[in-house]
Amino acid sequence: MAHTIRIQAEPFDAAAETAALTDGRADIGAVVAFTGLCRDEDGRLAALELEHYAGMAEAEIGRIAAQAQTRWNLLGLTIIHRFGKIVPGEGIVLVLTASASRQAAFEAASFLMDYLKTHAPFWKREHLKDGLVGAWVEAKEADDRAAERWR
Amino acid sequence: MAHTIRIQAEPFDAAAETAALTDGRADIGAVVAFTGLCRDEDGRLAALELEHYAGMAEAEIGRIAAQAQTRWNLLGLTIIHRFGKIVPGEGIVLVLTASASRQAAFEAASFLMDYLKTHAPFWKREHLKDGLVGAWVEAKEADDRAAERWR
Amino acid sequence: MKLVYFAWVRERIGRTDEEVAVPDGIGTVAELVRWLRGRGEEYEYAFENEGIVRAAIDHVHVKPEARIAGAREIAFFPPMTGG
Amino acid sequence: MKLVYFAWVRERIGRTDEEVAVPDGIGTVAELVRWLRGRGEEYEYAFENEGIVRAAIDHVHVKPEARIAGAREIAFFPPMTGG
Repeated sequence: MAHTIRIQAEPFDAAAETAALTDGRADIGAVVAFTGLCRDEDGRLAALELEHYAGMAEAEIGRIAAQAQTRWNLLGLTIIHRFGKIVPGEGIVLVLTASASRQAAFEAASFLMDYLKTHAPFWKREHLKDGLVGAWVEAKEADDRAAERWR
Repeated sequence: MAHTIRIQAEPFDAAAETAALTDGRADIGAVVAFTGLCRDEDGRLAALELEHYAGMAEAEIGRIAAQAQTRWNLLGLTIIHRFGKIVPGEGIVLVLTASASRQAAFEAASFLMDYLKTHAPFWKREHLKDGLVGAWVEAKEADDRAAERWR
Repeated sequence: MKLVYFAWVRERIGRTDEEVAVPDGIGTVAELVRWLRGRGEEYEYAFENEGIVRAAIDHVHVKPEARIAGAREIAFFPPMTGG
Repeated sequence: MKLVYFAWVRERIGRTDEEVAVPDGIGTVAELVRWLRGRGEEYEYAFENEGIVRAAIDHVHVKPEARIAGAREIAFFPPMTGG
């Protein structure tokens, strides 16, 4: 099965990506689209800046995608991860999974997000409304635990 | 939190529904969109015909949505279920969940689908390519088990 | 009391709905089903496998032991296959 | 051997990347980190909390005990916060 992986600065269009995955097919029974969005943290945040390790980001997400394809019977898979400055309300990451059955699509999308959070080489820094560059976002132990449950 | 529930014969537009849920907001961190599609069953199927119990369908889906809102911290919830004839490749059901966190959005969407499958008063009948009206689709024990796990 | 039928329950009985005058002494959904089965072979056929056909009273799923007193509409249908 | 740094590891060390000639006897990532810490206070600061900074060899996550022989590019960075 072909998969689409893109690391880009530009916004993504979830509807167009879903159409690219499903149009002209009649074997797909379930599509899960997960969009991770930039929140304004109660109005405190002007933007998130995402630094990434070019080259490794593509390679690591490719490995995570390959794992998902081994574990679940997927008919389509798209992962788009943005880098650079992203303002509140914009999408940061898009994961699309297509399968004959809903369980596979749900589980694969959830697995992919848990692994992207903890394994994909991206780092978020906060830019605050008052013009200050805030702290690097700290990794959450809860995200590590979420990834652990797939072992 | 307001939720949108619609029972309709017409196709739905997942992108427009997602925009309605998220546009102008900066508190949403995660959106899960589940689309259930009509498969052609290896070319055998011309269409699915969905019969429903008007009145109860809206009421029951409203109760399922209320349960999800009690269990998870949702910032938005949309459920659209179609009835009538649906051809392979078309969407049958759309579930959108929005939350601050991805876990809540994933779990609520998965819960909603398990409950829609087993509790929403819809019945599928197959229309075959050879012009025959096929059998009513049988309920799957696996769907009952999937719903059981949320108890 | 109005009875409504869906999917193959509707097809077997041969109608979508009907008004029935339920005799005294029929207190639960299970008793109503037993009474319906005595009304003709189409009902006997629809309810032939005990425990398969589901019921709802006034748009709420109920179990066979649910009381029917005060019900406006009772529905019978196969296990749901939506979603 | 090329070393690359990201996020606050990059900020603390004050550069994005550098070429280093690693002395003989440095066999693992952990040994490389120990050697780097001896190169100046910016390195000492970047690696001050043992076990926090992650490493990758040629784009693959590795543990501190991983061998560095044959590596073209070794990266150091904080725990990832993507997704």
